Amino acid sequence: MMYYVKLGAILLIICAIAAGLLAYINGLTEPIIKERKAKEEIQTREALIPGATFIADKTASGLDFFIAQDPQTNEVIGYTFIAAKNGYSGEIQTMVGLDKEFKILNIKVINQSETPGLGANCTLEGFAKLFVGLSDTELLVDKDGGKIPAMAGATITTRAITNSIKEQVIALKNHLANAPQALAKSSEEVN
Amino acid sequence: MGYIGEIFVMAMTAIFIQNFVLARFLGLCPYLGVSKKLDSAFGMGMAVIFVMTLASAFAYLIQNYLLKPLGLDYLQTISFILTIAALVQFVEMVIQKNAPALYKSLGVYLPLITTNCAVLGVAILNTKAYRATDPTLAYNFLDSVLNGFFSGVGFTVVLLAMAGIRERLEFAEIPKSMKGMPIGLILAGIMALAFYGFMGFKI
Amino acid sequence: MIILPAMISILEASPSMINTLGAPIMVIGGLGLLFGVILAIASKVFEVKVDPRVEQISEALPGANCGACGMPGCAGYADAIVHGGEAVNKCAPGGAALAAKIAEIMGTVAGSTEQKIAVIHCTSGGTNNTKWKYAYQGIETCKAAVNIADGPNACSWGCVGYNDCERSCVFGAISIDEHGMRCIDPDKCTACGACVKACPRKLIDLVPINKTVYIKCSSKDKGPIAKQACGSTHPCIACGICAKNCPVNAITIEQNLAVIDYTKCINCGLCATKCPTKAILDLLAGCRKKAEIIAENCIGCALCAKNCPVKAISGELKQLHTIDSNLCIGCEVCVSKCRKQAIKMV
Amino acid sequence: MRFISEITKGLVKDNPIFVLVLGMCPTLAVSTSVDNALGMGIAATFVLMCSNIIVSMVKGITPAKIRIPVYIVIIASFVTIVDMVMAAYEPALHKSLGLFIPLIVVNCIILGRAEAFASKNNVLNSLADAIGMGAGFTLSLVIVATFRETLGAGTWLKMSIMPQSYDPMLVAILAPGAFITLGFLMALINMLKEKK
Repeated sequence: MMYYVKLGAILLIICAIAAGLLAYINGLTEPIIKERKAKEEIQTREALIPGATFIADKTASGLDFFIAQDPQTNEVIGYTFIAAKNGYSGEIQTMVGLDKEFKILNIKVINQSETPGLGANCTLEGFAKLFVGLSDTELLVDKDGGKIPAMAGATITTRAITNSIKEQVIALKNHLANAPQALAKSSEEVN
Repeated sequence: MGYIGEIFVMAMTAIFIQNFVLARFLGLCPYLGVSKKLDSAFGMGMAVIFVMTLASAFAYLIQNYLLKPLGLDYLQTISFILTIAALVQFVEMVIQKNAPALYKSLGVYLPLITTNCAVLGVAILNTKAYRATDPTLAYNFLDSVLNGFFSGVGFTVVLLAMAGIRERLEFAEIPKSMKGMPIGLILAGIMALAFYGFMGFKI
Repeated sequence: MIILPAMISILEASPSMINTLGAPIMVIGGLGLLFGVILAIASKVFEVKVDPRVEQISEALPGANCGACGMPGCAGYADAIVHGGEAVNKCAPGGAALAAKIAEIMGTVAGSTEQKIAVIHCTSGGTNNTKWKYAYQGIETCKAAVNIADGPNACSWGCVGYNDCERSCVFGAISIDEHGMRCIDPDKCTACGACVKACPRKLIDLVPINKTVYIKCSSKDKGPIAKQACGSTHPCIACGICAKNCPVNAITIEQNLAVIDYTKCINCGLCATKCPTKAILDLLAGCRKKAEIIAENCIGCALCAKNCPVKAISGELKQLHTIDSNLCIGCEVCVSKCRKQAIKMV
Repeated sequence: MRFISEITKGLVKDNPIFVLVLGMCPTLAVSTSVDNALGMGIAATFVLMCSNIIVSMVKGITPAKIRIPVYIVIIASFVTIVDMVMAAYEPALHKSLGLFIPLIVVNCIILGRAEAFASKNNVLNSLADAIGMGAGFTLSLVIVATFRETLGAGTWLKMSIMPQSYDPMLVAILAPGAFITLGFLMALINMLKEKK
């Protein structure tokens, strides 16, 4: 009987210590990581549409996006949101900046775990430039009849990013098309 | 397409299209290490199928009934690895008792199933995978177990193919310095290229 | 020691910290306990009854799995000793020292083992001392070469020279000299018998290490054919002179080939001096010492005179005996027979 | 003296990739470019050193029947701690290494060395072995990465060294290329060993 208890106890102690340590360090580091991630998000948003103030908003389908306004004239100059989809080996989150006519100003992949050297090349600006100036209709990989040339050896990653952006742009367009008055209302109270 | 169709799609994907060894390139250490002889390869294959199936099952239970409700997602890796390690230790005892010869020929590669990327890979991918037929539905318990099983079968199919070829390679005329592992690696490279053929399939 | 600081810091930390720590510790700790108990039960259910002596012995064995003991590898031999009651001295590479060690583990008396080494009974097979029937271009192994038209060399009993023996030797005791001949290093050779099995023409056998006279030919052809086929001009032509001259009749001629019976051979090297074709190799040729009787110890029992193969010792009973040095061939038989250690080699 | 011989042993004689054939998954995944290889090598060496030390400290009390779960819990917790700490306090380093940290958990070398070496030797030798193995791993990773990057992308450490007319051989970047590069490198090493 002692043999079972001894084995169970040793494994319990070691796992408990490990879990305790992990939780303790997680407790310390989690807030820092969250706060740093938020700061990073704001920075990337500024980078996408420079010189704009952002107002948070939410589409009917639950996608939260930001309306970029010119600080002086309060006039809408664009939108930004985060599109996410499963790529080759995990979820890829891309932040997208659109102008008023829903043409892509710029994109930035903020979170991905694709294979280094192949899929992971989507974080380079060379890849982001491919998307600039495209409207949602052209947003397809060249193999599927669109304008985006698939990255060498990483078609799945390219297709995942492109489709994720396309879906969100269409969702945003529909939301803003049938809820123009919501746009006006939200801009006062948040400022 | 009904559930049978879903299983068929999952099987084909796991064995051919997204084969864990030759498409995702996970689980290569035992793949190269054990594929010298057919019988030890078969033994390893069975052990990996057993561990992968049970690991997927345990991983699903832990993820959905322990980690998610308590919001402890950062413990995912350690809890999955702990279950896999316990499973491998269990398999090691079973093999040592019932098949000592196989236990000898597997050697260090049996404990290495624990760090076998394929086993942990399938456990983690199951938590993020969506059904092929309608992507909105996430994997339920049965899907995860089946996917684990088929991934194990995929691993074994490729391992046996490799072991079969490498056994014949022993008698081929190979320059002295190429014998053994180097020729095995080049063979694995060519098989990987062949498996790229499956990559583009859409079922 | 890690727990203490962690505990202290938890107590200071805010209560919210405690429940954020509590949950993971319980979850992972619980999993650990669960698996610990399951594995403990499993280890009891799948208990493999291993006799501790088997592990001790297999650790003592050299682990070369050479199979000289006739068992499938060292683990098999260890198992056979403990369960099958196998003799403890069958491990040739380990030799007497290992046999004693195993005996001590097993608590039995170890039989003595005669240390042996491998000897190649052929003087040709090198690059410049082999007559070739045809130029062989095929798989570079003796086993393959001998299958094609009875081997590329003229003598169908001789060495083909593709070094299967050297490749099979686990202990690296066989090396190839500049003429392509194989030489065996007696210190490294553990008489495991791998080369004996590897040689397709069976040219190698195991000879006790203290015997230094070897017949360096295995040709079973008649004299003239052997002489004509042999590339090294040292064939055994079965003339029988060595058999006649051997003081202890240790040599017999079988199928046109002289064979030494090493249980009788007294290492005197006479046969090597008499052999017309120099087919017999004597490692101690020319450096053998002569026997000499020590006056004060000799009691005249004449035992040495009776056993001397060449009758080089003379003297009356109970009188001091003398050895005729030019008759004496230095075989040291008298030295081993004399109970009073009255004879020494000079 | 044993300390140094342990280190040099890991570098050439028992090189984890070319001789022991361990740690294949990260090798193929990461050796597409030299800076990835370096990143992975350093991260893996650090985790290997810590885990070898702890494993050899704990080896006394771990019963044989649960040695794998115990070692793997130690390794996994180390990896997660390193990941969290780096994510919080070293965002820049984490951005480049972040991807490799989860890969380290499934790196066969670490459990391989813990199981084969650290559980049988004292702390000092285990540390030496870890340093040797880590260095050997990083060295061979960089060698493989050099071949793959120059052939596959025409660059070395992101500096383009191939003439403009060279269009990169994509297969070298893909995993089959890694297999074949590794195979030829191993053959080369066997040949060198033969010559000595």
